[in-house]
Order: sequence, then C-alpha cells, then structure tokens
Amino acid sequence: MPDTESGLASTDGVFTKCESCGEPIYEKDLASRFNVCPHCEFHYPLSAPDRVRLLADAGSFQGRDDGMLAGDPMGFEGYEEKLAAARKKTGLDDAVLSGTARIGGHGVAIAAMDFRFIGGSMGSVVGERISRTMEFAYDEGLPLVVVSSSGGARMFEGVYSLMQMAKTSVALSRYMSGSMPYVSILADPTFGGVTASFATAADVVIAEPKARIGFAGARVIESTTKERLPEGFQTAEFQKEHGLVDRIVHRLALKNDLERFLGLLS
Amino acid sequence: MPDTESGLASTDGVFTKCESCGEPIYEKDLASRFNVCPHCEFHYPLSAPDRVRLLADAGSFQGRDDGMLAGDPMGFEGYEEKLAAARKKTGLDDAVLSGTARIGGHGVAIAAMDFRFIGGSMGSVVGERISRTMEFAYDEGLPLVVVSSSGGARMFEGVYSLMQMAKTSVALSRYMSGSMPYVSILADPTFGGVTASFATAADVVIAEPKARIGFAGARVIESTTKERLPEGFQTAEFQKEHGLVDRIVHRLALKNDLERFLGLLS
Amino acid sequence: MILDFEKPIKDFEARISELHRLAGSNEGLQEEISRLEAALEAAKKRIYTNLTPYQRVQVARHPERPNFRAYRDALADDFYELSGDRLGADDPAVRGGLARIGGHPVVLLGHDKGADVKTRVASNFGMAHPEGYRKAGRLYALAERLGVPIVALVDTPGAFAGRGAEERGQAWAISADLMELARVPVPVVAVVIGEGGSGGALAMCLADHVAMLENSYLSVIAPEACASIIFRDAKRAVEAAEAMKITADDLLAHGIIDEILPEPLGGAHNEPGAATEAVARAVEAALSKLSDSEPEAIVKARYERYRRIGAHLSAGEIGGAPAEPSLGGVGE
Amino acid sequence: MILDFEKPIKDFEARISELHRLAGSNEGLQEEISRLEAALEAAKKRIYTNLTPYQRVQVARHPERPNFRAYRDALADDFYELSGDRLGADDPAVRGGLARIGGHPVVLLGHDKGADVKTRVASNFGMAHPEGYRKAGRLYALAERLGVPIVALVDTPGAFAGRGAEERGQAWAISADLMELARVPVPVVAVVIGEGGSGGALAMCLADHVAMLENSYLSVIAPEACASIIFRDAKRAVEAAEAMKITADDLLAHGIIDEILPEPLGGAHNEPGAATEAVARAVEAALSKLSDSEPEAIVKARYERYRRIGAHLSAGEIGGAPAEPSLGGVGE
Ligand SMILES: [Zn+2]
Ligand SMILES: [Zn+2]
Repeated sequence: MPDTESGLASTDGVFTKCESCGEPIYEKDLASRFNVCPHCEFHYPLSAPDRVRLLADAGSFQGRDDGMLAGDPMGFEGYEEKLAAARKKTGLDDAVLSGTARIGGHGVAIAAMDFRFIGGSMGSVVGERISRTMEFAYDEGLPLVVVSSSGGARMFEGVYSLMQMAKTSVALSRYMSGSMPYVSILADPTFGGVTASFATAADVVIAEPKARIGFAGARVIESTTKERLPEGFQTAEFQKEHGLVDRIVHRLALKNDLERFLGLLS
Repeated sequence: MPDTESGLASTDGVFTKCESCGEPIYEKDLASRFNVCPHCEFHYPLSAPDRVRLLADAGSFQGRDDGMLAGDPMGFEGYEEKLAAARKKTGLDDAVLSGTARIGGHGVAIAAMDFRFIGGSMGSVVGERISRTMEFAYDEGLPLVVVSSSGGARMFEGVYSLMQMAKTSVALSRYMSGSMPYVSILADPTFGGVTASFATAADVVIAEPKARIGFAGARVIESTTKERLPEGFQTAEFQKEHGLVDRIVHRLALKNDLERFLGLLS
Repeated sequence: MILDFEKPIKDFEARISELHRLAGSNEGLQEEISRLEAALEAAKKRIYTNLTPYQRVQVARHPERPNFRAYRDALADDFYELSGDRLGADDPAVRGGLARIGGHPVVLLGHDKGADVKTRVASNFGMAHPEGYRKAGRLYALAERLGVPIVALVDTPGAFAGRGAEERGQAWAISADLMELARVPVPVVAVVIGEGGSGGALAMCLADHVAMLENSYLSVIAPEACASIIFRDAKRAVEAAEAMKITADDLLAHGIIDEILPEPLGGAHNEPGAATEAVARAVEAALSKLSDSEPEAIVKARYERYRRIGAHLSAGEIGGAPAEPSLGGVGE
Repeated sequence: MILDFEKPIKDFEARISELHRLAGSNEGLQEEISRLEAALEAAKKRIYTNLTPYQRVQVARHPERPNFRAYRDALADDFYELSGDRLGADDPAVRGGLARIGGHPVVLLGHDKGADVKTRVASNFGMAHPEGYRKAGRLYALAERLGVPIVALVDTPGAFAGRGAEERGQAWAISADLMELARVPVPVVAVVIGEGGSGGALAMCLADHVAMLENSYLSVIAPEACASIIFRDAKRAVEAAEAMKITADDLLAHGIIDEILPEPLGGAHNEPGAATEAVARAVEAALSKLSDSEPEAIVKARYERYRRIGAHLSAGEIGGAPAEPSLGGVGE
C-alpha cells in the first residue's frame, strides 16, 4: 500500500522514486509541487483537499455539506468495511469535497473528487454533493468548477450509483439554463459514469497532462475486442486531438488558467 | 438538346431509350410514371409543375408569388439571354414554383425547384420565393414541404446568389421556431448553396433513389484531390448510410409517404 | 435456445408432444397427457415465479425474446422511421422515428438488437456507438421541436467497450443525451423491455414514467463485470446480480421505477403477443396521464424525481442514526 | 512572394536600398534617393488605389498577409482558446475561444490559414472540414449560453472539395451554422480579413455588422472556378472577378456589408500593424454600438437585414419596368 499521498511508496520517509522517470524525488519537493514530479513533470494523483489548496485563494474555501455519509442501500457484502477503511485512509467523508471559494478573487462553487476514496467512484454522496454544489451555484449565480477523478460508478450502491448520473444531469441541466460558466477539470483517471454525465457536459473541459480519460478503460477494451490500442490512447492529449477536451493545463498553471478564464467573463 | 421533359431525346416522338437500362420506353408511359423508367425504375428529372402534380391533391395547388423575375444586378455578360432562354424552355419565371396545396387533405406550404431552369441554380428569385413560402407557412401555421434540385448558386448574380443562403436561413430559422414540421425532399441533383442552406436543415430529409446529393460535385472533387471516388459516392443511398438522409422514397410512393408523415402529426 | 432452468419445462413439453403423437384415439394416453399438462403448468409457475435475479438476466438476454421491432409493431399504428445522426453515420443499434400510439403522435425510439445473425452483428448486439447516442439526441430535439412525447424502448447490454467508440467520444455522447433528456419539455416514457445496461440504457430512460417488464433488468454494470471487479471472479455473477438489486421488483421497491409489466408464464419469448400487448397498454396509459400536464410542470417533476434519488445520510441524521439507514430522500 | 503588379514598387525599393548601400556620405546620391522615394510613394499610390478586382483577390491571398493569429493578438487583451467539436475531431482550420476586446467579453473565432508550410497544410489552407464548421457551431452555442457577442474573422478560400468532407456532411454542417447564426440572440460581428470564399465564409459572416478589409473579397465562388464554368476558361478569372462584383467597394454599394476598413498603401502584408489596428478599432466600435440593443431586437434586425437582400423584380414592378431594374428590397 502506498504510504504517500501521491501514491508513491516512500523509500525512507524522505525520498521516493518517480515511477515515470525513475529519478529520486525529495518528498517535500513533491508535496510542494502538488505531486508533480520535478524531473519529468509527471502528474501523480492529488487529494481533494490538496486540489482545493491548489486552486482556491488562500483561506477562501468554505466547505458545504460536510458530514454526509454513504448509506448501504443494497446491503452489499463488504461495502461498510470499504467505506470505513476509505474514511480512515483519507480523512474524508466520501470521494468528494465541495463548497465555495475564491479563485483570483472570483467567487465560485467548487467540487473536487478524490481518487483515493474507493477509486473516486460515484455513489449517492458524490452525486448528492455535486448536485447540491450545482444547485447552490445556480441559486447564487456563481461560476461552477468541478474537478473529476474517478474510476466510474460505485457498484456497491447498485442502481443508486447509476442513478447519480441522472441526478447530476438534471442538476447540471438546470445550472446550464443560467448563464454562468461551468468548467470541468479532468484529472487522471476519469472514466465511466462520471465522464458520461457531468464531467464532459461543460462549457470548458480542461485536462491535466497525460490524464487518462474515457468511458471504458483500455484494459476492458483490449479484453473485449482483442485489439491492440495505439500509444497514448485515452490520454488527455489524445482526447484533445479528438476534439473532446479544450485545453491541457499543467497542474501548477491550473489556478492561473482558471483566473484568466474567470477574469475574461467578469 | 433533349426534347422531352425527362431530358431524354425522343427517337421518333413516340419512343425514347432509357439511358440507364437501354430499354425502349413508350414516352406516354414515362410521362404517366412521372419520368421514372418502367423497366429499371431510374428517376429522370421532373419539372416543378409535374412535381406539384405528383404531390398535391388534384386541383389543390395555388401558386403564390408568380410573376417574380430575376434582375441582373451584376450586369453579368449573357445572363439576360440565359434567363430568356430558360423562361422560354420551361414556361416558368425562374427555377422554383411555390404556393399552397393539400397533400392527402393536409394543407401545406410547398415549393419545388426545377433543374431545367439554369440548372436549378439559386438566385434572388429562388431565394425570395422560398423565403416567402417559409414566412407564409410560419404565419399560417402550415407544414412546409420543399423539393430541391439544384446545381448550386446562380453565379450570374454574384454575391446576391451567396446571400440567398443567408436569406433562406433566416427565414427558415424563424419557421423552425414554431412547431410545424418541415420536410425537405432532395431530387437528383442537389448541390452547393441549396444543400448548404435550407435543403438539409429539415426535420425530415427524404431523397429520391440514386439522387446525387452533396456540396461539391464528384468531378470537382476528383480534379481537386486526384482521388478516385467510391462507387455510389454521393448517391441518396450513400448519404443515408452516412446518416445525412432519413429516408429514400421512390417517386411514385412519395405522395403516400408525405401523407403518412403529415397524418402522424395531425 | 433453452436456458438451464427452463429444462424441466421443455422436458414436459417434449413428453406431451410425444404422447400426442402416439395417442391417436387412445383414451388412456389422454389422461396421462392431462396429467402432464397440469404438471407443466405447475412447473412453469414454480420456476417462473421464483426466478433468481441472474435467471431474469438470462431471460432478458434470451435470443428469442421479442425485440424493438416486435414492440414497435404492437405499439405503433404507423411508424415513420428516421435515420442517422446528421453528422456522418447511421447506427442501426438505435432505431427511431415518428409514430402514433393510442392516438398520440410521438417520437418512438429504442435499441434494436437485430433479429438474425446478420442484423445482430450490424447492430453490435444492441450496443450503440456514439453515432447511436447522437441519433437518439437528434430525435429528442425533434420531439421538442414538434412538441410530441418521447417513447423509448430500452434493450442494451450497455455502452460498447471499443476503440472507435472511445475515439468518437461515447462518454460525451451519453452525457449529451442525459442533458437533453433532463431538459426536454415534452413527456418522456421509457420501458425496459430486456437489458438495461449501464449508461447506455440510462441515455434512453431518464424519463417521466419508467416501466420494466417483469424479466428485464436495469443495472449500473453487467453482473459478470461486477463479479469480476468486486469478487475478482466473473463466475460469481449470480451473487453480483443478487447483490446489486437489478430486478424490476427491487427497483420498484427502491422507488426508481414506476411500474412492473407482467410477462406471460415462461417469459416474453414464450408468448410474445402478451408481452407486447402489456407494453402497449402501459405506454398508452402513461401518455394519456402525462398529456394533461404543462411542459414546465413535466420538467420540474422530472427534476424532482431524479434529484431525490440517493442513499446518503446527511450530517443531521448521523448522530442518532437508526440501525436501518434512512435512505435520504428515497421513497415518498 | 512578389505579385506581378507589385514589381514596379519592389524595383524602386531595391534601387533605393542599393543606393543607400553605396551612398555613405555622398550627398549627390542622397538627392537621387529622395527622388526615388517620391517615385516609390507615387507608384504605390497609383498601383494600390487602382487595383482591379482580381488583383485584390491576389492581395487577399498573399502568403504574407496577416492571418487570424495576427488579428487575434491585436484584437484581444486575452485569448482563451477552446478546441474541438466535442464529437471526435479538432479542425485547426477554425480557431476560437473566449477573448476580451475593448472591455467586452466575446467568443472570438476565425479561419486560420496557418503561418508556415506545416501549419498551412495542417489547416488545409484555411478550408474547414465539417469538424471545423461544427467547432464554430459549438462556439456559437457557447456564446449564447454565456450571453457574450460573437466576433468572427473570415479568411477562407471556401469549403473543401474533398471526399471526407462530403462523407461527413459538410453541407449539413454549413447549413447548421447558418441556422445557428440566424437565431443566436447575441451580437455577431464579422470581418473579412482576407478571402471570403463561398458558403465556407458565409458560415462565419451571417452577422449584425460585417466589415471588410479594403483588399479582401467575398464571393459565391472563386473567380477561377466561375470562369471555368461560365466562360469555360479558367484563365478568364480576371473577367469573372470583375463580373461577380466581389470587392469591398462593390459589396458596400450593394448594401451587403456595412464598412470598408482601409489597408495601408501596399496592402496589409506591407504594414500588418496598421491593418490589425484598423480591424481592432472597427470591431470595438461595432461591439459598443451593438451592446446597447436587446437580444430580440438584434435577432429581428438580423432577420430583416438578410431577408431583404435580393435582386428580383416583383410582378407589380414589371409592367412599366424601368431601364435600370429596381433591385427588389436592396438598400432602403
Ligand atoms: Zn519523474
Ligand atoms: Zn430504364
């Protein structure tokens, strides 16, 4: 089990080794660069709290709907234990943080997913908090920023997880009937029900470099179709080339990019 | 110069020879089948008056905007002569007939283009009469049926011909803000500015069998790109396979097809 | 094709048929036939009223189960088919057009799994490509323009795990359908007639009235895939089907669907006419009910319907949380 | 690249430059240089104020003419580029995004012909594929959603005569853009900065304010193609360009455009800064003027603007038709 937030194993509590370029990284450097390798710029996973720290003006984030916990509507074998372990590991209630913040002085409603929490899967809590964020943004006339990172639906919640696609879609549809902008940021990996609902129906879709984005994962496709997939398949760069992603933005430039966008419209 | 309406040369004033299957056709048979070969079902061009006869309930057609003639806004060499010859040949004012009719008892606004008139090219008269038909249909709450057959823009009218695309688009856009249906019927050939404006922006796009439909013609494409085009390129069947045409309907089944459609919505 | 659990039924049927052949006017055999017929009915009833969730999945997938075409013919007085996404392709996995159902003009669409080997392959076994979702989206927009209700017949194993489908943005296409269904100001009626697999199904059943045939299913993922991911053993699909609560009964109990349409004993494939008739009646009733409402009211009710689905415990509910979690907003 | 009619200018420039090299402090040569400089200015003026329509076409096509990127940089305080049609491709022949122009947030887009061999080929010399038109359409919809004006910079030889463009429905894509521009309830400002070829150009300039640079053109078909179809001789393009009335002067006279933006003597490619500055000022002024109007009023005015363009003689006008045909509805 990885013992650093980036997912990399610590070698000695001080240094770790980059899985992408093989270079040793001083762990504090990695943390201060929001889990981007200082040698090869590879983007490791970023927790939801760190994502908020990355994007929000210092001290501006105010959480909303904290304390909401997943039920176990199907009584699914092992789900309670999974939830307990994920809560312990991440210190979060579920795979999303949400609230309001300022970005370069611009007030926004923001939600950020956390891949460490059961693979960022979308169950009732993710669906509900994302929807409430959209409703709040609509009611208050705020721009909406959602950072996704998800393996897809949370199967443990059965049809409830499928229905979160419908729930977030109706909430987003109402939000889009207003005139405030919605920016969706896709971090590695974003798949399944999240990609097929709120994460792609945005005015602007930004992806982090090399983030894998799609509906079905590459392994599933290869085993289903017996086809060899091309180099770089489903990376952010691939999806941009296919007209599905607007911009690829380095994590450390992301806040500035959002400030530019919000500034243009204000 | 062809001396029958179908474009086929008469051999002796009684019989003609099908260019598609080579069989001799009794000319009266061809006329009674609205220029569809009785042997191979090839669809020869149909004049606008015959098109109206084909589709409208007997005696129901009432022309509108007859007597509108093309100006020569560019003073284009030879245009006046071309117009005079086309008027003489077809007995029409320009490349379109328009008015109201009943189809299976359903009142509609209808316009039909005539390829014999300078290749069914769209100049100011075509643009104006099509637009007036749309406006009338919008005002009266009538379904709209337009039959296109056109080589494209009427270059003799310079930028006016280009602007007929804009004119018919604003008229159609207003029509489409209502809730009455618009059916576009594409006959061989339909190209250029007509395809790129009102002829394709319909609720239902019907094409006659084997009608050639596109923006640029096959010859132009081959000479531009030096590429061999596949068999059947730009035929109605090809365009249906490419998701651009809804239905392919035999000319002799067209009236019935429209009646079904109009009946469904009434 | 005979499913495992259908064996006893098929055996009775075979024996009855054999006795008929031998019987002639032999009265002794007539008695035996009657006895077997009663046993057959009892077996049918016993088996088909006690199907496990996974057995229902098998019935939903039965190759002889009536497909889109059968329901279309039963539902629509006339069906005026439309083709294509208007972008460059026509996906035969999704069919649709204008139709008249019980006097209502509607846009009718659905997944078409095909009817024989050739059409099954052409329609990718009912798994739409992005072009199919975009064709559906075009039909939703048409329904809005003409102001007619949408009737969708859902029957898909799910979205397709294929290279081209990803390259052409199937997630984007499904998302666009969901956004369109969320706002389209006309009544939307959906019936799951067979398989209701994942986002591919949802792109046609975010609706104002959702009915399911008794032996259809609606699931976030195929039971086999769920088992292989969660139990790391695809063979535990039976358990996964059970655990995910994917049957019409479960979904009605959880307030996700509105109605279960009974199938004839032995499943829709044993008596297609009864199944298509049940669907036709249900769709007509739903259309009649919804046709009284204003568009704004319909969209608002649809919003509320989906907005409330979730099994979460809000902060306030947690302190003295009951043993049975109160499923936030579900039911009512 | 030096155009034929630019030769005298280039000759003067070469001789002046040669004399400068020889001159040093030789005062006799200084006089000769001054004489030549005056002659150069006179030649520039003579040539560039008397360009034939076809010569203007050549200037509009000049490879060094400032392109989308140059105008974008001059116009926009910031340009936040967006990519793709959201359907499966991104066409580099059409670029667009959000920008701020003179304090107005806008959607800015245009044809990008590229800047060197590689980018010129990638952008198909400014001829969009269907994906480019659909990218434009997506940007129009975005402008509507955000309630910001659209600014379009037109510079395309026209739609592309290619197999793929036809297979993927370029006519349908252009038509969809026209329909979208016809109804989009935000101000639309278009500037033809170079070539305005056929429907490909129109898909970006059905607008509330249309400006043309002095040496740009707007035509239903390329003069060469017109000549080869009508005169059956592509070499008669000079005549065709003349006959079709495609210059900014002609179009202003016919009431098709609103404004001609002067270029520096010698054309925009000889002094790009002056041309981009002129465009920036014109766009800002148009945005300021249009920003006062209500969306409904803008769409209505746009309707009337295009609805009246035509050179037809109505039945009533024909009886005693004047020698000069009254151009039905044009102008007033
Ligand atoms: Zn590295
Ligand atoms: Zn024949």
